[in-house]
Amino acid sequence: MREVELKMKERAAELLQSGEVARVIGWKKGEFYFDPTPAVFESADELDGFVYNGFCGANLSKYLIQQSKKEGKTAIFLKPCDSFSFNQLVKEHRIKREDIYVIAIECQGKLDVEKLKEKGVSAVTEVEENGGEVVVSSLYGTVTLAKDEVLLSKCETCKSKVHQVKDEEIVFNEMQAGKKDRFEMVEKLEAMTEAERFAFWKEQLSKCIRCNACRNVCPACSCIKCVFDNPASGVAAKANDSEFEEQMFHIIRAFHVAGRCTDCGECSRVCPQNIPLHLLNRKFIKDIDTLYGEYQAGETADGKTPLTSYTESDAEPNDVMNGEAK
Amino acid sequence: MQEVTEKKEFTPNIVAFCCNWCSYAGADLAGSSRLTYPANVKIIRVPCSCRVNPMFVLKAFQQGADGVILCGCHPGDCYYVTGNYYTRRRMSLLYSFLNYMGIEKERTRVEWVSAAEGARFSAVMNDFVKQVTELGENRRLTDLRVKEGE
Amino acid sequence: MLKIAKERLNELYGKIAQTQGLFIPVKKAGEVNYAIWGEGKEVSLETLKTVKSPKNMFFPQTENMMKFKTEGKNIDIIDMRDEKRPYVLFGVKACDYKAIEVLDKVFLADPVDTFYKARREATTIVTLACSRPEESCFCSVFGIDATAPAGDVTVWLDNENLYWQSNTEKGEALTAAVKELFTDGGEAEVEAQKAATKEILQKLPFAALDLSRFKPENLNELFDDPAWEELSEACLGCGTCTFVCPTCQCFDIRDFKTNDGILRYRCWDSCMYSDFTLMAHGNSRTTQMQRYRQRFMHKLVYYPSQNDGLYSCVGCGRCVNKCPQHLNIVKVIKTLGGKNDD
Amino acid sequence: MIEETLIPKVGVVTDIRKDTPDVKTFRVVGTDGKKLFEHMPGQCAMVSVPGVGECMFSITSSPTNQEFMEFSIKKCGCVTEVLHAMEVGQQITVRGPYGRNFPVEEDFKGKDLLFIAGGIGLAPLRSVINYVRHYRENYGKVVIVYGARSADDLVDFEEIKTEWKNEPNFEVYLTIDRPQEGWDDHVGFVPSYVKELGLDSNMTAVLCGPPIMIKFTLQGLLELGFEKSRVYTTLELRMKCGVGKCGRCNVGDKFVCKDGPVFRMDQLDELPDEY
Repeated sequence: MREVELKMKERAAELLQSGEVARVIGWKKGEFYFDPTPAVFESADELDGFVYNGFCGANLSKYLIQQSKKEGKTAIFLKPCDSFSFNQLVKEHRIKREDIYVIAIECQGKLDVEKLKEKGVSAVTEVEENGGEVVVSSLYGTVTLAKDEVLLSKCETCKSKVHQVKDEEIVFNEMQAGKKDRFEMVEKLEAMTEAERFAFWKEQLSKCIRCNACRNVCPACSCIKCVFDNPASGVAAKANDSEFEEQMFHIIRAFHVAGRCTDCGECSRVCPQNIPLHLLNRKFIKDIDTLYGEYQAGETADGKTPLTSYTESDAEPNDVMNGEAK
Repeated sequence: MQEVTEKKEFTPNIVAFCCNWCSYAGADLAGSSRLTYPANVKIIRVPCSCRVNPMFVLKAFQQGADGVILCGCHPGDCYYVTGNYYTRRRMSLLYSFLNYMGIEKERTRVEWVSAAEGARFSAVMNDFVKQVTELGENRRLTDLRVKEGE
Repeated sequence: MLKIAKERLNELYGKIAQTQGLFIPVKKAGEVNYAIWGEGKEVSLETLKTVKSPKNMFFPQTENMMKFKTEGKNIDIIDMRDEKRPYVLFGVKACDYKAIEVLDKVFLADPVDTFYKARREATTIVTLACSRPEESCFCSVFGIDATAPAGDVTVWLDNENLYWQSNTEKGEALTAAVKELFTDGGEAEVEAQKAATKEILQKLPFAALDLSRFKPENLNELFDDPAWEELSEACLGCGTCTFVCPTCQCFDIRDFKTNDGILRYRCWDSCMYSDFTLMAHGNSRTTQMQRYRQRFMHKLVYYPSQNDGLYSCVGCGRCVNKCPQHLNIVKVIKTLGGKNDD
Repeated sequence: MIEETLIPKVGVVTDIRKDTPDVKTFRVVGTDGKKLFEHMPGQCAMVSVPGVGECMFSITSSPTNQEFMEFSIKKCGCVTEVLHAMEVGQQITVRGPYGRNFPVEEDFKGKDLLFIAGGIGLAPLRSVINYVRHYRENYGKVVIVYGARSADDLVDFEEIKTEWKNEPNFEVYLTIDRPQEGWDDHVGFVPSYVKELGLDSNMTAVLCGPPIMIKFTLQGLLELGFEKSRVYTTLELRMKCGVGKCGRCNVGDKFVCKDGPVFRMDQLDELPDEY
């Protein structure tokens, strides 16, 4: 990863110095090794804190909505999964392709600091990735862990390591998609009884604190005014721990991004209560795939989405419910 | 929350979203033909079945509906040509999703009822009411605050 | 000092729960939050930081205040509070305890918030000393001693025992009710643990944060500091930091129509939200930078200026752990706190 | 004294007066027919329509009125819209009084007073003006400069014409933004009118109106030689609790609901520019 970071920094400096771009969106060093923050660099001098490591899990594409409206071109570093979101934003006219310079970067899967903590590793000072292993240095010593065990859950089921869009590429090593099937857990839930599923979601959603992190980080949630913030909508309630409002918020949010969600997994990554929110979106993805043909949001920046198109022979809702539709 | 096992004398609240051009006219025809359907079916007329935002369905449940049925023109017969094709996809996904959240699948339904199908309207409603009555009160997708003091 | 073997803690919980509600960190669906204790609940005192802070007990995320029944042109107001049964809040860390003191200054200041007060008075707080502080902890910066928190009762926990010391009248009453489960002793163990923890506390990376510039007299200078732009750039405007924060106290009051009158409730709100200051004719904070600045200025300057220099941050580090994009108060303190213009 | 901070009292709207096309004045008493609570000029109250919302309004009537309270309310949001659609006899809820009042018993005493208002900005000043009229002997000369978009937008025009104008040692100057048929008084914006009038800078001034009017009028006053420490205004921000707890109406370390709404210009100068 080190060589990737160096090259990224070098290119960022070149682009800024030559004036080709007015700003570069990347990551800068946080307080620790494991908390880099998305950042906008406007000059080469600011690049001192530039960082790219195994903890740069954040999807930067949503920042483009604000940043690319500013004067001049914006360069952005996109991991393969982020490039899907980028296309989706272009498709929805939230950003303009020509305003942005896309640098596709290598990603070997990102790490989850909470999983490290569960393994008893705290006060991490550095992490070196070595094939299937990660060597974690901390104030309390060095440990070697299997990388698969400490990946962000969104990376475990990484759908593709192919950049969907790029102006240039910084990739040194071959990248591999996730080993786990991303619909495994959805299928498991589908196999449960209604009552079991209800209990599962009730327990998970009861943790929700309605902080809106999932919504605000989601590149598909790009409404200028969310219906849940609009007093005139009649649902802008904030009775944060009312059971119904939790259901309502998550159902409506999942539905609103259905067919547009690229499965970037940011919602689950940011949830302070670790609710597996991606399982909501994946149900829609799975249903769309089964009922209306395989569809991956963000694969292209044009074309219709499953919910804005139809065929005359689409399945009947009642058949879908009875499991008779294919 | 306790699951209700007792079902005696339970009359469900049913919300039926009916498109103005077919299903609402179908309900009208049922009425003028003296075909009955239960009084606890509350019809909400919408310009097209496609007008029904998932939020409406949730709102209905929040306010105490035990079942929600959506009726529109038969696919291909939409007054606005294609509206109900979109409805079909939307509601397939929404209802499937609600079921994934553990909401009983018998609580939701989509039926196509034309303006000429007064008898069918009445039969559909009777059947749906029966189905929801057997299922019992909606406890999984409802706002307890609304029902407070009842 | 009293002690009880760790494996007998369930007996202690059961005993307390016989007469009072017991709120304690409980693991549910993988996350630890304060919840009412019951047989079979997975208590996790070892968890350093519950996701939600215990402020939830006195200032619930959602609280029904009153109901309005309307008939024709008339309105009837129904007070919805019931007699508060006594509660024990168990396992509060030093930082969270301090945070309750911070909240007290807001809610118990004249005019008193009677909703908060009733809960506060009905609750006995049992604090738990920390023995394994994390890298994100910085309570010592605010003068908090994590090894000896205040509270009605203070307890320490090691691998074998829980040690118990009551500090107040309320604490004595609780002690009397559970005393039969305890034996005397534990002073030496507690002292040893305190010493060991203090050593770790000194080594923590944020132990030396400099707050010297956060003074009321620098209010305008800090407010106008250009650094806010950059600090807030990555802020998503979600409310995670405010909802996990033990001292954030902003709330909203809203009405909800039920089949049985109109319910007026209050719920947590966040200064990070765009509609927080929205009025019919405008909004005083239109950019995320302004909202971000408000949050930290409130904690580090406005609140202290109104409360004799007491900061409204207790260094629990929840925002350090939970911010989706890793923005936090530490960055603000590092950027603005020690910079001296003279 | 407020026993219950957040639980309001029920009030009955006994009279609704339409002042301008978008301002109505509501007269409110308790269910027992008496005044709900005592207040001082400049203080506010939280008025609510259950199910719609609760808003802070300044109490327009003078504390010397022993029978009722009045609120002059401009239609501009959801609560005010419902209030405007209301009929006499309707109950609403009221809690208060909140905030600091104008220093009518301290700094204003014995002084010549200048009141400058624009549009609905007269509402909070009306309370002071009528208080001053009631205790006339305690105060010196009173000058009122009041402007609105048009003659129809002048709030309380009747009272101004029939009572204020006839009060001894009272000078009332009215102005409207654009010429209008039947209007033979001054035409022009308040700030420039204030400068034209060449007012005595030893007066204590009270300003209330839209932010832009306050800004330019203040400039004008300073040019005339007024001191900021003798110019008062009253602020308005989003409020939910009214008692300095809900955390949204602060300007710097001051809460408008608790430390305001009345501020002196020199006090405002010390606060960050966020209102």
